[in-house]
Amino acid sequence: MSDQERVLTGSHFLLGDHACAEGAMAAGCDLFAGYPITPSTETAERLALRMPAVGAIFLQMEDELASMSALVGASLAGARAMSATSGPGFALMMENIGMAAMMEAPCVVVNIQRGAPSTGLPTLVGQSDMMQCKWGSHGDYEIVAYSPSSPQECFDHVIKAFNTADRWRIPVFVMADELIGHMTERVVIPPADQIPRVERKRPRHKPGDPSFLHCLAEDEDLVPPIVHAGEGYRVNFDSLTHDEKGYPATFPDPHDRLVRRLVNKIRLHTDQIMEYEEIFLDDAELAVIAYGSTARSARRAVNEARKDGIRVGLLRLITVWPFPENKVRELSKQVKAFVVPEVNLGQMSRETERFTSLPVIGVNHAGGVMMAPDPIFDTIREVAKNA
Amino acid sequence: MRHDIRVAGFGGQGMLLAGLLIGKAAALYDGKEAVLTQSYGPEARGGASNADVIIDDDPIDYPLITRPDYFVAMFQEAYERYRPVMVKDGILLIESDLVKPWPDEGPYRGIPATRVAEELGRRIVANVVMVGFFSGATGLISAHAGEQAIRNTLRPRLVDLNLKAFNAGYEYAKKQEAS
Amino acid sequence: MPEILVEAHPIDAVFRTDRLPHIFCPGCGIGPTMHAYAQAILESGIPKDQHACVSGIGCTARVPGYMDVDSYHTTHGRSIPFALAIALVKPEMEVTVFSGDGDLFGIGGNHFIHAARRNVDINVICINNFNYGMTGGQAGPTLPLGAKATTAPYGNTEPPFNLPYLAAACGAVFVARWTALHVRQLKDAILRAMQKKGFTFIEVLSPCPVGFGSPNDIGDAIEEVWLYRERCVVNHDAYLPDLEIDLRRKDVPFVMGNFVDIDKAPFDPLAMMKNKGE
Amino acid sequence: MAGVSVRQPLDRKAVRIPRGQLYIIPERCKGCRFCIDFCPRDVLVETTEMNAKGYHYPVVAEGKEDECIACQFCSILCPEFAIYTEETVEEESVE
Repeated sequence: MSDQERVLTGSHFLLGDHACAEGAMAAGCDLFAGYPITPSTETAERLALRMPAVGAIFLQMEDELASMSALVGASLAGARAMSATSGPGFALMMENIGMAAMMEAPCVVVNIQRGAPSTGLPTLVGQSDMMQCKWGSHGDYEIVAYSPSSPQECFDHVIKAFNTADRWRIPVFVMADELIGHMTERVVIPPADQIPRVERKRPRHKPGDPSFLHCLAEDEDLVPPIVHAGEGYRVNFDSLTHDEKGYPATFPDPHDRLVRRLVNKIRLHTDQIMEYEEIFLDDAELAVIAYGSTARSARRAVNEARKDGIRVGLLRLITVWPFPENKVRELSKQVKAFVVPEVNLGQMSRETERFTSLPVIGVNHAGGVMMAPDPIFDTIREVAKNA
Repeated sequence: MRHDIRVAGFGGQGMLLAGLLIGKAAALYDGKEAVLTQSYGPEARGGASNADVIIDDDPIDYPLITRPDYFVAMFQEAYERYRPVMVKDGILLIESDLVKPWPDEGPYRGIPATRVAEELGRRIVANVVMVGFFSGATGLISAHAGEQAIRNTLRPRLVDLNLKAFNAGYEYAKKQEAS
Repeated sequence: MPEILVEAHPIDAVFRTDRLPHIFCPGCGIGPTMHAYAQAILESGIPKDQHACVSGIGCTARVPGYMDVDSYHTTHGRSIPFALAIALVKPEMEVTVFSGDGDLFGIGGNHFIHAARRNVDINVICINNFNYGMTGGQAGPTLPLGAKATTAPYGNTEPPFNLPYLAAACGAVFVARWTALHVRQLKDAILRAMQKKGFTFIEVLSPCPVGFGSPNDIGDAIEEVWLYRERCVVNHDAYLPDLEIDLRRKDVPFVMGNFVDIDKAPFDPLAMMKNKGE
Repeated sequence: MAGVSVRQPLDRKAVRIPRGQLYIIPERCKGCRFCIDFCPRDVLVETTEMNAKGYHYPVVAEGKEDECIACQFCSILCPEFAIYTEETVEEESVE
């Protein structure tokens, strides 16, 4: 294996954390800024080795506050920028995740979730940052989060994350978990020219054009073109509420206009962003919704239940955010109940409840061990019996 | 068909590498599916360390092992800890100098992997000797795949030694069968 | 010749004039420092397009919004890692952090010490007005012992930071302190900082009539500036631990100067790769 | 803003005395008095006029019309960028 190449085309037997790193490499990540934290450290270690060899910048920052700030700075200077962390570090990043949303700075954060709250279970699995991911920073804003169920998806989702971030000018998260981060499986890396790449929308105006308003979204997608440092536009990026020119405008009307656009550019385009996998849902009377490592156990439980003649299907989330609310509404007309297993005490199950009046039965564990198939299977059988 | 393999030793014995070579051989060179997970204590050396590998012809959903079908024990404590959870009629492989099976133990196979490694000049390759032994004794990974995994995992200057270690373990298994 | 009344200023060329007048209080020291920075930009010979100005939050942090360069008004305390990233991604750019004492040394202190340690190629201009001005005059990490603030109504009991000493200890290659009255020396120091590779730091003692002058019975900005004028001495070779500012001890001067000017390789994350080839 | 430049013969004993023309932007002034207090030649005083915000901006004091030497200290010190000087050159012969 040559470490000198950006894209290690071929089949590999890769750790999930390393697959995240290779996804970043393949996506053309220019700058990584992070702070070592279990169980995400192997991503940083791999990039520390890989990035300098191709002339990209690897930074071990003093903390996650700095890491996230550096991501926004790098992004607005034109770089594809990423960090990797786990719950405690993710919490520290929240402040500047808000800044990334406000300045519309595309960037990617991988969160290898561990047991929480607080220092919690550093080396053991958790899925309890799902709501922090969506609502962690202050204010209304929208993000996109992917949830890989395998090292292959760690690789694939990081690439998707960069493209989604650049397409919509938002921070995008890859919400893996310790189990996926620390498991090793085959990862197939395609040839470099087959790695999908979405370029950022760039201004049509030349530098110095006084009619250019760099925070004005002229297109239907509500995404303004991005200008990078040093290109001669000499514009202001502000964490304060700002007007279309980028100037501070701390008044109710411009605030509503800006925040509504930041939210709507995602909410109105969820169909283009959202991804999920449907397994045995066609004739299902019962739907399991699962993501990350838990989706693997859910798949086994569903297979076992099918063998027992239970008509159960699996909606496996690829994007946890945006949540497939329309799919849940649609399934609500078909199934009798939802079963939502997750390694937390009920996060996405509550989100499911928002879009259905049917029973939503959580299968929960606070963390430290992967959700086993048995409790999911038992719940499926129980619910099927009563339904 | 799914095969759950647990390779257990103490930290520093290279159990993770052993698991990685088995999984990589299966996933990349034998055309099968394989998953490797690991667990270890907080100490870097000396604590219990095991690598769990699943090899299957079909994609693997649940990646954890609760009851191994194949159990490789590299020292006594690992044997005593995990032997009880091995499935009935599971296949047991031991480091025969370091593990003394219980009197009621059924059939098993052993190799003095550390001593074999020492004879090759480096006790550190005992893990790879065991991988070779595993390949020879179980046939779950082919010798060719094991060798490929070694070539594509280890640093070039270590490849020859490790290939020797693998082959020593593999041949030991084959001779054992013949005798 | 009598004065001529006009509507524009030559230095406007470096400002976003559509945003003037700025929001700073009458007599605030940020204005003169901004002017010195603008003048240094003009004299640097580096085109405006290649300057970036980054700030955190606070009064001083509003400066980038008025500068006609690429500007970034970031979150409280986090300007330095933001600037660091721009400087690394666009090494041809002259990146200056322009922020206040509370932002840079209270909430952002950790980033300052690490950027200085790394010798990142950025300039940090700190307006030190001894308090959190924008939020209404609370005690900051540079408030002199005994001085009053809204959160130190009986007088500050905490020893303040000696910023030049701190910056030098962390490894800055250029360290200076001037006041908002020493505008020429200040401009020269900023220009010097722009010419240097590596982490440079300039502290600017600045009047804050509302947050600091008033509670400490100094009076208006003009009186505070007179205080600097009377107490300041210039000593480029000063012993850095002696640079503490104590308002109560009239026998202890406020020492100004360009205290550190050394050369060290600036931070380059790819340095080891480049050395490999040699 | 360039001043008038006059070529001087080499053989002539003359020194150039810079003279300054003051420019003031009344609406920017916030009345801090920095320019007045710190003008090295004490050229400026507050006007009795008020700008829109009620501040008395600086003007050249009576009798000081020839005192400004265009040192530009007021210009760089003014927190509001409300004042500047330009150099005009006059010649004075010196014995």
